[in-house]
Amino acid sequence: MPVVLFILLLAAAWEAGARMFEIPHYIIPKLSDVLVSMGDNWRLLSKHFAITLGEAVLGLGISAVFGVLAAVWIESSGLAKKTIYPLIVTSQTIPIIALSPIMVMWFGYEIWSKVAVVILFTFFPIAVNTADGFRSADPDIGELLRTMGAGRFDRFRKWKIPSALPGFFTGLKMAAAISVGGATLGEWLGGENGLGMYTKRASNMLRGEAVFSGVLLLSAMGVLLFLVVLAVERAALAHRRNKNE
Amino acid sequence: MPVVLFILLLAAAWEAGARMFEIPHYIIPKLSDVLVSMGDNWRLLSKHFAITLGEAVLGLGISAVFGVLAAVWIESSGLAKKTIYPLIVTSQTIPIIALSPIMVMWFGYEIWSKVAVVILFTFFPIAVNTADGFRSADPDIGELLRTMGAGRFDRFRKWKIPSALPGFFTGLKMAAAISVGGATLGEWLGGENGLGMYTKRASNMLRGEAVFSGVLLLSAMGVLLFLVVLAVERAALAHRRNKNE
Amino acid sequence: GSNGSNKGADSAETELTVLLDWYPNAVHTFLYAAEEQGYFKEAGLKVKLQTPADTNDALKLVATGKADLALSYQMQVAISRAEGIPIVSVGAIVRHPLNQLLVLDSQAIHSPKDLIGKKIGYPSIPLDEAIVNTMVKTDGGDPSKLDYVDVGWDLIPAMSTKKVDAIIGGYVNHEKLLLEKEGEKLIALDPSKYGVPDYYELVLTASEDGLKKNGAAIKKFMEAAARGQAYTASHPDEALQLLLDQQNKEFPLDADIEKQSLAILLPLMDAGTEPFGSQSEQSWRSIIDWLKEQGQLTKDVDPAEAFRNL
Amino acid sequence: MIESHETEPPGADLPKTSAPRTPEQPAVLSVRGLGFGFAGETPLFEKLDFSLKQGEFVSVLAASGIGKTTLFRLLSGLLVPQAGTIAIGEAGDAPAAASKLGKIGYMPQKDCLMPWRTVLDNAVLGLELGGMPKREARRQVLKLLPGLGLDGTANKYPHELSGGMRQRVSFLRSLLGGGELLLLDEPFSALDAMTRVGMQEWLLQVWEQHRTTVLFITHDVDEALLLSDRVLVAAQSPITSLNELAVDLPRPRSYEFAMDEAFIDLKRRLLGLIGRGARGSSEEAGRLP
Amino acid sequence: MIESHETEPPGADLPKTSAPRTPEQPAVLSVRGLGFGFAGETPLFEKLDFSLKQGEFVSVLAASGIGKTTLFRLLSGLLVPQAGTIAIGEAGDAPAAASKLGKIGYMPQKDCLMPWRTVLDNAVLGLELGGMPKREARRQVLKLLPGLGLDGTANKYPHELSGGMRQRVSFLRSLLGGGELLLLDEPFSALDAMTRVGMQEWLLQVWEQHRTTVLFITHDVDEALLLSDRVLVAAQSPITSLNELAVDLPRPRSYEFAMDEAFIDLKRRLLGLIGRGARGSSEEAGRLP
Ligand SMILES: Nc1ncnc2c1ncn2[C@@H]1O[C@H](COP(=O)(O)OP(=O)(O)OP(=O)(O)O)[C@@H](O)[C@H]1O
Ligand SMILES: Nc1ncnc2c1ncn2[C@@H]1O[C@H](COP(=O)(O)OP(=O)(O)OP(=O)(O)O)[C@@H](O)[C@H]1O
Ligand SMILES: [Mg+2]
Ligand SMILES: [Mg+2]
Repeated sequence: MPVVLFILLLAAAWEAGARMFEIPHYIIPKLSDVLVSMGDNWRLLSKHFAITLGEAVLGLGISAVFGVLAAVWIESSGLAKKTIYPLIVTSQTIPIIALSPIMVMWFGYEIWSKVAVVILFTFFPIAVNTADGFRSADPDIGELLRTMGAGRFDRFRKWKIPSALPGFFTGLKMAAAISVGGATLGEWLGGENGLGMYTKRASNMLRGEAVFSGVLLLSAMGVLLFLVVLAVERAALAHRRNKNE
Repeated sequence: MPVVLFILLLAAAWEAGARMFEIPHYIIPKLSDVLVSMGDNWRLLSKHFAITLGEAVLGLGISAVFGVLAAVWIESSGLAKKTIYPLIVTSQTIPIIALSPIMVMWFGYEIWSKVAVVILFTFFPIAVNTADGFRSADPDIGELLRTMGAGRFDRFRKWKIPSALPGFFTGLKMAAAISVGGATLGEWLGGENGLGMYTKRASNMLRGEAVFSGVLLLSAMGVLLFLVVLAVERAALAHRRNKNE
Repeated sequence: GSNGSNKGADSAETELTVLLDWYPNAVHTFLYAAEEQGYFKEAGLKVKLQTPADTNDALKLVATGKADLALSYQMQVAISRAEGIPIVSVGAIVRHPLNQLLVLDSQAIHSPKDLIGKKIGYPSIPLDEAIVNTMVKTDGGDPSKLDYVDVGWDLIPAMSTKKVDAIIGGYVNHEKLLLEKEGEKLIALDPSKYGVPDYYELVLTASEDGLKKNGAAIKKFMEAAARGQAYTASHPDEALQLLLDQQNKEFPLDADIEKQSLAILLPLMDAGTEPFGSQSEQSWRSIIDWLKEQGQLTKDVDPAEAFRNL
Repeated sequence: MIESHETEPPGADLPKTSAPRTPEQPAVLSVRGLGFGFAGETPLFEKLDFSLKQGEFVSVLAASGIGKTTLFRLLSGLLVPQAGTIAIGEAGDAPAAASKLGKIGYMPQKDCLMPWRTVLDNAVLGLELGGMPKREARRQVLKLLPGLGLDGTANKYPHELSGGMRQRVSFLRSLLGGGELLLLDEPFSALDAMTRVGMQEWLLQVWEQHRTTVLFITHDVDEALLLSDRVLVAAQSPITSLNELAVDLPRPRSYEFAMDEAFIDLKRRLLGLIGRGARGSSEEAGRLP
Repeated sequence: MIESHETEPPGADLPKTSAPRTPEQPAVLSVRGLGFGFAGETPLFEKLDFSLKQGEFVSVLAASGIGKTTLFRLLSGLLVPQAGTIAIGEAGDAPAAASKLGKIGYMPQKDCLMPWRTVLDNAVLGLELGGMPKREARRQVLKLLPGLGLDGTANKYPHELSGGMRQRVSFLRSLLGGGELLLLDEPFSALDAMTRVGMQEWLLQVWEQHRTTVLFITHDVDEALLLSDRVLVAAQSPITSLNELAVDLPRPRSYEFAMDEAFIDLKRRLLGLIGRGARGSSEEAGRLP
């Protein structure tokens, strides 16, 4: 409830601010105009919404799988830790847009170039947080498992994985929030569809209302994905003592 | 050492790959050409490097301070948790590029618009990881402190903060890696200086070697910042049992 | 790869991927007209239009054979060739500068030399600086006293929020129209009137290899495009409607603006007695010379090799 | 408010006993009608009454899992009673739950050492919270470590200690925390007999010097008898009352007395009080697969 | 390889004793010339020799902090000896350190329960690792819980248990882990006397049924005497040898015997062996600030 109230408050502040300060509508439109524009273009927007959501979810899913695999690899091999980890870090430091021709060359203008950008955005937080989760595992439990004859695989399954779960979810939550930004950027690198494209074109047309309906929907999508992950986390960690209150 | 070896290996692979597959130099130039171009423009590059580094470090510093403050606020107040946290999450889901006019309107073309983008990029991982670090604090120690008459402040200082330190560093490491990307994007929103600007102009002039020298330096800067944070983390958590081996 | 023939049901059709310079707008009407009127099909072509992130990407993709044709700029083609990117212009689409210096009418700026001491916004393209420098110099001002601000992507907000006094990089058929629609009065200063050679704003490019392999198809493409342009010139409203209909499925264009835009464009695209798209060596020589003079070319470029009249 | 279930210990007037206890001693802790149970569980306490007098040393003996630790958490204010009142301090009726915190030295059953602090810094915690400068606090604690068999461990981290050493650090920390009431939850369970005796003597010294009131959970009948003025026994669950045994042995006591007639008699009575409180019993022992 | 420090227990031929032990019994564990110390510390073990025979129940008594837990971690293969050999199993000379893991049931001193698993799922761990289907393993363990006084706790999480209950879950888990050698590190230290007796009887049943060899750390002299065939005592640090007391009492034993002459005599001898091993001593007790 307080969240809803808070959102309403923000909305009111926006509307009032836009009216009071007379900001050009193509920079910050009035919220009411945005909502009207959203209503007018409802069908188009929902089509683009679905496309961007698809890119984000696909990229997020792939990142989750490979992020965890990378974390596992880092955790289990000293060499991987010394090679993969720096590589992952470096991948984050590269300005993607500078390499857009390469992205397009490799992944084309279809959905895969967008998914690739989403992966580049979301892989990192998942891998790093999961790897740190593995490291935070209680060594005493690991020792106990060794005395019971548990091999590497069993120790991973029964000790490292449950221990890394909270870290994994922290990473996945962050990834969910930024995945939409990745998809948007991917669409900007080239494409015909999606809310990112919609906002880009609207922005080139100085249609502030259209830009902001796109931005609002993108934002809502990010929050939505975040909440989905949050719900899964709640369920998965329901019985952890200091997670979820 | 293995890291250095690994980097040399990657460099060799780049050079060899570019030669063998006859990749056009305007898509991926040969590493040797990039290094030559870097040497030729050394003074210019180092000037731009310093500027971008300044933006990244300033943004990172501000993010660290406010990210931690936000995490503290989230941790200590139920209302903040219900309002600030969603706000932070939402801030990540907004496609910055779509709102670049606003950024420029508010922060101008000076350093502050770049710092603002860096903050937008780096605030989130710091705040979320620190907040999750707070939550992972052992409740039994908290109880013990309460029985000793420790107030909220003392409990924070002596229990929550040490417990959140590993999470904070996880977040800061991630933030360090992506801060450079933020500064680059910020420079693309407008400005005269910095490596991001350098690469963008080089890209507009179709100078592949110059683009890649910019990208390499940006990447190196990100890795450098990451390593600095890593060193601080190592020092701060030296005696933690399952951190750092 | 997209060149080569389509092995599908209609094996006679040659598939061509064409990268636009920007998202579809009035300047592309001739392409949509050719498509919708069936001219491409009649020429045995299957044309796929794509919007890339920017034209630099487009040039590189054409050069590597990932696409067959790209709309680009004459100056960009010259620079590409200097950088060793094997790109050839196969047709001049817009024959005169659209990129003009835009100034708010209220600023009391009537000619380029009035810009001394003012802030000029430009979009991270060093060429734009060269254009303004030449204009000011020709007008009798000292270019070294100009104050440039790189405004990145956002030209219009930069001016409307008074961060800059003038912008270069905006098009008279787009940025100017949009700003005027917002009620601003604007003056546009044409570079070709102030010392910059009159150049082709938009050209269609192919790669050297592509031209060798696919020359025939590209020639057919140009012919079909010429028919599209002819149709557009004679039926501007109907032709524009074809574009709008196509685009409204993806993104609603502003019909008003596009209509005005097309009205501005049509005379600038008209090759007169020459066939649509034809280019003169003179134009290429003068722009290359100017670029060299401005220090924008790292290597000499042979004007004769930069273009091909099919 | 003041109650006296206790008979005057005959040893009270012995010269070595520095804290004479009379029936007029005020109640430092009084529990009235206490009721508590964890959500969804059968209650652990129902209408429980008991009180401690100033300076008393009282042990609690009861089966594992019956609620001793929970009682301590209630007394220290970490849990809030569902019924009844817990009053601490002379003014037996005033304080609310929160105000209990900090008046009490609590040694929890788990050692709860901070893994990021050395032995010294863990032990120093209470003094630090009390506002003593860190350097001074460290200096004082450093002098105490040898007495606890912890010499040379000052700069070790908890995971480098043995179980019994961790327990002693935790014990020291709780003593230094101050407070008029000391709640010790099985403080010596991980110690061997010799070390345990050392700790017991140490504890008695502190108790006599500072006249702290001590409530002491133990499973060791001898230990309870050796240390306490009274032993409280909880025999059934939920706990509705505590059976009480006054230990009227002279002080100072030592394990030499353990063979004495009086001691053995008390021990027999105590064992009688305990009854068969344990939940587990050998008869029910299942078969291992 | 086979050694016999042990004299034949006279009760070995009593009908109830299901595991008769003879001097010919093979050594299931033999330690030769063991040397170990933590980096930068004085060594804990030097040239230590001892061995356990198949089916023996041996207790270890020693001061806190002397190295008992470390010895267990060495025996279980978690730590690697700096000198000497540790051989487990009949073929006393073959196996390397790694192969010890899994042949041993180890109950660590800390409970080490997995906080994300219920009591049932914690207890089931060993069976699960052994490859038993989860459902079947749960069913079997569920039947054992009441015998340990843990009925009704199957679906609780460790932080909802009392200290003694956690210890019992850990105990059950280690028993179910299997292995020919059971290492128990103070398994009953958090239990009251009654529950403890129940657990001891339970343990003895298991031991007699399965003829497991048990090495048992305790600080309780009575417990050691009641359970063991032999008691090993480490009196000095570093540990260079273990003093040994053969407990030649008939089985089954019970605390009723604790007042018997033979028992009291053994106890006196055992206390004599222990000597003054504790590091702490009351004389050194400092003053509290
Ligand atoms: N990981 C470690 N690093 C350094 N020193 C250690 C480590 N573990 C134990 N020690 C030291 O080794 C010694 C023996 O410890 P150990 O745990 O074996 O004692 P213990 O006999 O089991 O004692 P207790 O009865 O108190 O459990 C102690 O002095 C302890 O400080
Ligand atoms: N946080 C909790 N949530 C639910 N039940 C709990 C919780 N803490 C304790 N219990 C239950 O309350 C009962 C009493 O626990 P408590 O820790 O007070 O026992 P205890 O008397 O201290 O036992 P021990 O001697 O074994 O330490 C137990 O049955 C336990 O399962
Ligand atoms: Mg307890
Ligand atoms: Mg131990």
